[in-house]
Formats: sequence, structure tokens, C-alpha cells
Amino acid sequence: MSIPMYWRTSHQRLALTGEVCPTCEAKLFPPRDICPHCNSPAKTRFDFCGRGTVYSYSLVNVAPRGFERCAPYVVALVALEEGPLLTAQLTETDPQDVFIGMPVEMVTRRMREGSEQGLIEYGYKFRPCMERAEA
Amino acid sequence: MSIPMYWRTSHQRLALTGEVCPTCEAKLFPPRDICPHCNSPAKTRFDFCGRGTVYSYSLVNVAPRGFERCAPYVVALVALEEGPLLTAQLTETDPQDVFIGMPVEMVTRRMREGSEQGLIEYGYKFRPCMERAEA
Amino acid sequence: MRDVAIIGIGQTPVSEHWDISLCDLAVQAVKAALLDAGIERPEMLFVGNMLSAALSRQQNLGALVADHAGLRGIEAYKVETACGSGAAAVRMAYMAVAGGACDVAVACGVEKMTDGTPEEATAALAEAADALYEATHGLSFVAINALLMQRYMFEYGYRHEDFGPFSINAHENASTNPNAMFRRPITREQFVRSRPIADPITLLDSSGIGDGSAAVVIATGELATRLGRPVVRIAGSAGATDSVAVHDRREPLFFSAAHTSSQRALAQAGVTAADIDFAELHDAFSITAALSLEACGFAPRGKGVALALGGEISRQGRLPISTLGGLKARGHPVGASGVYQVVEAVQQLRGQAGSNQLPGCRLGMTQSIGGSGANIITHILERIS
Amino acid sequence: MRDVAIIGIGQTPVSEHWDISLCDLAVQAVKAALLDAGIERPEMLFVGNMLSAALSRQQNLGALVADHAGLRGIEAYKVETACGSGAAAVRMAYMAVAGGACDVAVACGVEKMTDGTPEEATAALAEAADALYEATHGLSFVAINALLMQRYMFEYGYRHEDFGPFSINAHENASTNPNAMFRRPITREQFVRSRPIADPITLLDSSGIGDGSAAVVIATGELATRLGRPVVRIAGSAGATDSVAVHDRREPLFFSAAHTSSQRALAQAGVTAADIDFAELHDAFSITAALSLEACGFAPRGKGVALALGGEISRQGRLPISTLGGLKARGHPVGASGVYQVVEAVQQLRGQAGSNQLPGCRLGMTQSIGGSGANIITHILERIS
Ligand SMILES: [Zn+2]
Ligand SMILES: [Zn+2]
Repeated sequence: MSIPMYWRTSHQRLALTGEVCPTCEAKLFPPRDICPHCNSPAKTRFDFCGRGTVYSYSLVNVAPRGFERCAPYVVALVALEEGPLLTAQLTETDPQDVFIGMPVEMVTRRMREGSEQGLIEYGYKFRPCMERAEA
Repeated sequence: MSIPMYWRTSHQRLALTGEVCPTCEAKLFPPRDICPHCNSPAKTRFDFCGRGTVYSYSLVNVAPRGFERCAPYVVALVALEEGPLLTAQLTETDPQDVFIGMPVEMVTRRMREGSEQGLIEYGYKFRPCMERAEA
Repeated sequence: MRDVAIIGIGQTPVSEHWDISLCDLAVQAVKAALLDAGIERPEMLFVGNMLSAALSRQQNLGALVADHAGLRGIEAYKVETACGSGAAAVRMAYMAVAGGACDVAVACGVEKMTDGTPEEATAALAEAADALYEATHGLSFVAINALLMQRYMFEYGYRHEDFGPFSINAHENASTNPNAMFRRPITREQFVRSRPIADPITLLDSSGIGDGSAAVVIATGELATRLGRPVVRIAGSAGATDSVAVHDRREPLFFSAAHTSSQRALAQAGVTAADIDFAELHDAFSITAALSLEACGFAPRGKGVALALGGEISRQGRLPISTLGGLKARGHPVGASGVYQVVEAVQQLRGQAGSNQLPGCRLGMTQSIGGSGANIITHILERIS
Repeated sequence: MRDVAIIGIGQTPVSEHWDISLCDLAVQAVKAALLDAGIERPEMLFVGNMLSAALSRQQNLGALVADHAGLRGIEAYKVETACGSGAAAVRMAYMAVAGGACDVAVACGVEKMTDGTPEEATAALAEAADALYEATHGLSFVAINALLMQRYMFEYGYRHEDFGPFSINAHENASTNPNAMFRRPITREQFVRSRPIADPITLLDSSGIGDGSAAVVIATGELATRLGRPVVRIAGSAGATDSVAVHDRREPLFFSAAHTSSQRALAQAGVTAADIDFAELHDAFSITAALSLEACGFAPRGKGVALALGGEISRQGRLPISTLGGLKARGHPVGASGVYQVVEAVQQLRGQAGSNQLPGCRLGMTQSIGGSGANIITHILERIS
């Protein structure tokens, strides 16, 4: 990711800032300017709580450039409490313990080894949900 | 240039190996499988003598990635004695001394700073023609 | 729009062609297709390609390939829809000829994977996905499809080994195709023991990437008849899209673009899925083939794998797929695969498929996918007797 | 083929849009064009783009832009002909509508230059040239055009300062265009003293690269009439190619693809070069504008610069060019420029060009070039009163 791309998406990456559609009330993440569900303009900011459940997951053994030394790692589709799915890595969990439906919560982590243009990328990953595990 | 691309074109780069069209006798450089002048198959090897004249030239001040530290340098369209034009750098000459029509000859030089995939690229450049300068 | 036929086909073997450049690969396929058609100079060329910028540092392929193929001066374009680029080139050529912009056009798909390192190729392939919200999280293209497969297994109760028939069928069919990259049949045992790439997807769930080029010459039906060539009509042609990121879809396990484009193409041809004699589907991964079968209406939802388990996708089954190896085993030169599918369907419909020939086939479907279901193009090809 | 009209136009300013992504830039232009046309959902989208793979690590733009523009599901493709990609998208949309594949299509050009470093952008732009025999010798895209300019000056006896009118005219016209990137007029003095990039090409011979997107909605003439929109017809549309490498041509100073495509487009429109009221030419460099004028028949060979020196290219001249700033001063978002040209020609023909309005113009030409003359697309637009 280049510096402009990183800077432009920092709210999304660090605070899970998305949007809510004022027309159909769909919560949108990642944010986009037009609601894909009802085609209305959707620019109202909405911060997601960061909790969700695993919708699907995969243990990545063969990684793309920039992630080779992180492998193996777990990636997932996470269903956020407010509705939308997002794609993220899971962290602080043994790959064997991941299951569909597992409660997870968002944390901020370094995204990849090395850097492009001297940039160290941070962003969201998800880990097993602490609160719920205790409840 | 990646290693396979370099390896594949080494005859052209290091020996100015092109082709002669068996049908219309056009000499072709860079080589290609079909003669652009008469559309016949053209796979007969032809080695160019490496002498020619400057057809046009430019002093490059702002260089693309990989050539930054070589700048400024002179590039040229060279009309080979056998007919075709090719694109190459000029070397061993003061940019001020270059003129259209200047006799030049091919030499083998390192092509760029650094390397991709650990490859040091060699290829043709052209310099003012020694023989003719003496004649 | 005018009646359109495919009057020439050409292909290179899919392989690691270390000694052939991107451009020369395309030229070989284009020349072979023109020779097969008996045409010297088409009016237009459409080149499907995904990775030439990333791996060969070359764009402007329309003009480049036209010139090197001895066609300097003709109108030429590159079209890109990620892994479905080749099919997009066929669709453009179809529209140009059917719509009357020209009488003869060539569609060529070409991909040169081995000019970059494997890591570069993996990163470049991920550009088919959402750069900002999928690729930056370390998801390879395989990983995105693995997420679909894992969920599919969960929802419908399949085990990984149930996907075996897709790969076994593809390798079986490739074993007798001289242009295929992987010509060794595989066993159920080998499938089960295969190395994981992105769990649950293993090496043997995945198509093998390689260098290759394929081309077709497309002309008006009238011209085809006049030339006295074996006639394969393009009876239906359609494309449709979905979101690029899988997470942006409400039903990730339903390829809505496959549904839409196949329904449109079938309607144009005036037939239904039940009439199709064989299908060259986009089996980039075994899960992709299953989801395609379902979206096209060849199987109910959740039953694509069951169809394969029942033996119906083999050459003796109800709907043979990957009849010359598919992406899985013929090999997947990404932006070229969509044209290979069409070339192979024409081989079948002309009766030129050698020991893989399906007896008496008349209607074939080809379907190519760019991204994980994002851009899907379907063609219905019909033999005219 | 059917009569075709442009019923909607949209554009973003050309600028360094640090805060807007590649996709959102395209969405802005597409939405603006649809709003202008009064159309909610077109059937097809063609996206022209050159550099998204290299600079934004994103392919599959057809599906991506369609989805984010609220058009999920429609048929969509990316087309690439290097710096002429936007015009290629217009040509595809024209062929789709004229040929009957659909009634309404959108052509969008988009380029996001600032997602990469300047060195990355320079290297990526060189992919328009021959990767193996031009770029590997350290030739930037500017350098290749500099070789043409040096030879041109030698053959026809011009000095560098003679090219000044091209840049001065472009900056003059951009100064009153709110979408232009460089809105300050320049003087002859400034032109002469400008910093060399690749001698003889200086900064002020060169178009400025920037981020931008433009879009047009293309529909059948019948639909345009029914909607009661101001009607601008596409009276001619054509493309042609030449070799990608300049050294592969026997006459490097003659843009044969410009000649062929302009002659075809003019013939289709039933007019000659003398009938054209203004031309949006591909003035990526001042030499490019000169060679285009000659190849299109607006000036004899070697006289393109003389035409400019005579003042004939200004808004008061015989053939106004770059009437809203051209690539030179409106800015050159590479794969988008071909659509900006069409948008600006429509502004002129509708009488919406503000203080740059050419009074009473009826016929405009747009011509876009991919590479150094390799792939050239020409459109003739006509106001219907
Ligand atoms: Zn909504
Ligand atoms: Zn010849």
C-alpha cells in the first residue's frame, strides 16, 4: 500500500469507521459513497463496535509477497454485529481453535512485514472475544 | 527486466542478432517472426555489423526508476548500416558533440544501476565510430 | 444483430514457455487461428490479458500483438476483467461482428506468468480482488476462494474429499489433450493427501498457472457459410458483474453474475440449461466449479458437489465439464483461459476433440470468471449441421 | 448500425486528488454523467484505464466501478490502449450501442497517478512503449517523444521556440476551465526558458499528469430524441494501430494510425478535414500535436508547427485545438484523457463551454493516442440542431 492509500483509509483501518445509509439504514463497511442495497447516497459516518463472529476462515500457507514470513496465518470473513461482513486476519488464536460462529473482536496490529515507501502499516485484525469468553 | 526476459533476448542484446526476411530481403532488428514489410515468415538469422549513424537523439534529464543515477544520459535512434532503426543509449561521448548523422558503433555495456532479481544487465550501447573517425 | 460464427481456432500448449515472449505466444495463437480460418487480415483484434503490466512491464498489447502478427494497422484493443479477460475479448469481438462494426475479428487471450517470480505472480493475481480491503490483509486469491469453500462445507455438510471428483475428472480429461499442462491422471488418494495452499484449498483443488495463448476468429454467419468452413455459431453471449470483494455480497455462496449472464446467454440462444450438452466452466478451484454449476442452474444450491459425486460431470455423465482438462488441468494462463474454453468447445462441436470427443454434442456453454465471482461472461456455442 | 448520441457528460477536475481513491474518482464522473443524462441504470460500462495495476495494485475495474457507482450487476469491462485507453472505452461503448448489444452504455476514463511515487509513475508510463527494446534502454516515455521532436526539427528546420504556440494556446484556454489543472497562462519567455526533461522536450512541452476521471453516457439516437436531451451525435468512430516501438516504423515522423483512423472516421461522418470546426488532439507533447495535425490532414507534412505559428490553432483561428486546455494544460490523467476530450467537445457543441465557447461550432474531432503513435482512436461529433 502506498502512503496516500494508507493515509486515505486510516479511519477505516484504525477505528472501523464506516457508514450508515440514511435511506435503508444498512450499515456499510468498508465505506462507500452509494448504498449498494438501495442506491441512495450514503455518507453518514458510522463507527462499528468491533465485535462480530467468524463467518468463514482459512489458514494461509502460501502467502503473497510482503506476507511470506507471517505464514501460516489465519484469515477470515467476520460478520460484524451491525450486519456487514469484512475480511481480516485473526490473531492471538491457535488455528486449530477457530470455528465458524466464533465470537471475535477487533484489535489494531501491524499488517505486514517490511514496508513500501518506508511505511509501517497498521490496521485491524480480530481476536477471540475476551468479554464473551468470560461471560 | 526479469531473468527469463534477459536470458531470452541475450543474443540480440550482446551480438545484435536479428533476422533477414527470405522474401523481401529486409533486415530486421529487433527480430520478430513475421516480416512487417511483406508479412512472410522471417526466421533466418542475421548478425548486424554494429555500425550506423544517429537518426535522432535526446539528452535524458529525468530518468525512470532504475536509471536515476545514470542521468543525464544520451539516448538515440540509430540507423544501422543494413537498414533498420534501433533505440539505444550513446556512450563515451559528450552530449554536446552528438549530431544527427554522427557515425556510431555498437559496444556492450552495463545497462542500468542496481538489478532486478539479482541480475546485472548487459546490452548494447553505441559510441562514436572509432574507425571512421580515423579515416 | 447479425448471426455470428467462429471460423478459426488456435492455441499454444499451456506450459512454462521460458523461451517464448508474451508477444510471441499471442502471435502463435493468432496465426494458428487465422490459418485455420483461411483469413489473411481480420479487421479488428481484441487481446485479453491480466498480468502483462505486473510481470512483463508491457502494456499496449493490442497494437503490439497486431503488429507482430503481421497485422500492423488494424484496429486493436486490450480488454481486462482479471481472470476472465480472455472471455471479455471474445465478447468484444462478438459485439463488433454481430453489431456490424466489422465482418471479421480475432479474439486472443494471452498470459505470460513465468516472466515474474512466483511471489510476484501471487501478488499480481490478488489484484483481481479488492486492493484496499482484501489484498492488504494478506489474502492471496486462493485464500479468498478458500473462505468460500470453508463456508460452503459448513453450510451444506460436505467434507473436503467430496470435492475430489472435480479435480480427478479434469486431470483424466487433460491426460489425452496435447495442449494441457498436467497430463497425468490423479487418484482420490492423491487428492486427499494434497498439500494445503490456503486451507481447505489444497494444491489439487487449484488450477495450475502457466504460460499460454489461445485465439478465435469470429465472422458473420454469412461469411462463414461462404467460406465453407465447419460452422459453430455463437448462439448466446452475455456478461454480468457482482461486487469485487466477497465481503460486500449478502449471499457469498451464490454467484449472481454467473446466474445473470448464463440466463441471458441461454435466453438469447433460445434454450435452457437442460439443453446444454457440455460446459467449459471456470474451475479455477474445485469450489468455483461447484458454485458455477449451481448459479447456472445445472444443480440446485448446495448440490453442485453432489452432482460431481454422482459422476455426472465426467464425459459419460449428464453434463460433462472440463472436457479437455479445464482450468484445473489444461492449466490456467489467467487472461487466456476464457479463450481456451471457447477453442475447446469449438473442438468438441466440430468433432475435433480426439479421444476426448463427446459423441453427438450440439450445444456447449463456456463461462469465465474475473475475480471471485465479480465479472462473469457466458457464451453458448452451437454446431450447425 | 444505429444512430448514436452522447446524452450525458461528467468529469472531475484534474488535480492531485490525495483524498479520493481510484474507484471514487471514477464513481464521481459516472454519477455526474448519469445525472446529466437523466439515466438511472445503463446496461453496460466500459472503463478506460492504464496504470491501476502498477500504481494502485487494483485490476478488475469494470466490476469495481460498476458496483461502487450503484450499478452492481451490469455488464462492465476495462479497456486499455495505454494513454489512449479512455477513447477506447468510448469506442467500445459506441460499438455496443450502435451495433444493438444495448441501448445505453457508459464510457468512463479514470487515472489515479498520485497513488505511486513519481519514479513509479514514470516507469509505469514507459510500459506504453516496447518493454524489451525501448524501456530497458532507459527511455522514459518523454524521451521517446523527444527523439521524434529532435528529428522533426532537423528535417523541417524548426527551432525549439517554434513549438511555443501549442503550449501557450493550451494554457490560455485552460485558464478559464474550472476543471483544468494548470490555470495560469504562460508566456513565450517562460516557454523558452523551461527546464529540459528529455532534450529538446521541456517541462512546458509536456502535458502535466494528474488524477482525474471523465465519463459519457452513450445511447441510441432514438432514445436521445425521446428524452429531449441536447443531441450530440457520434458521426464517426474509428481506431487504427502502428508498431509500438518507434524504431520499427519506416517513417517515424508520420503517424499512420492517426491518418487511417481520422480518414475512416471522417468518411463515416461524410465530411472532410476542412469541415471540422475544432479538434481536441492528443497534445501530450507539443511535437505530438504537430504530428497529429499533419497526419489528420489539417496541415501538410512539416507544416503542423507552421499552422500553430500562424495562430490558426487558437480559438480565433481556422482550427482551434485544445479548446479547454488540452492534455497539456487541462492535465493528462493518462487513461482518462480520451474521455475528457469527448466531454469537452460535447461542452463546445452544446454551447456549454463558458468563456471558452466557440461560436456556432457544429463538427468537432477528438483524437487520442496510445503510446508514441501506436494506437490512435478518432471520433467525429456533430451537433444536431
Ligand atoms: Zn441504503
Ligand atoms: Zn519481408
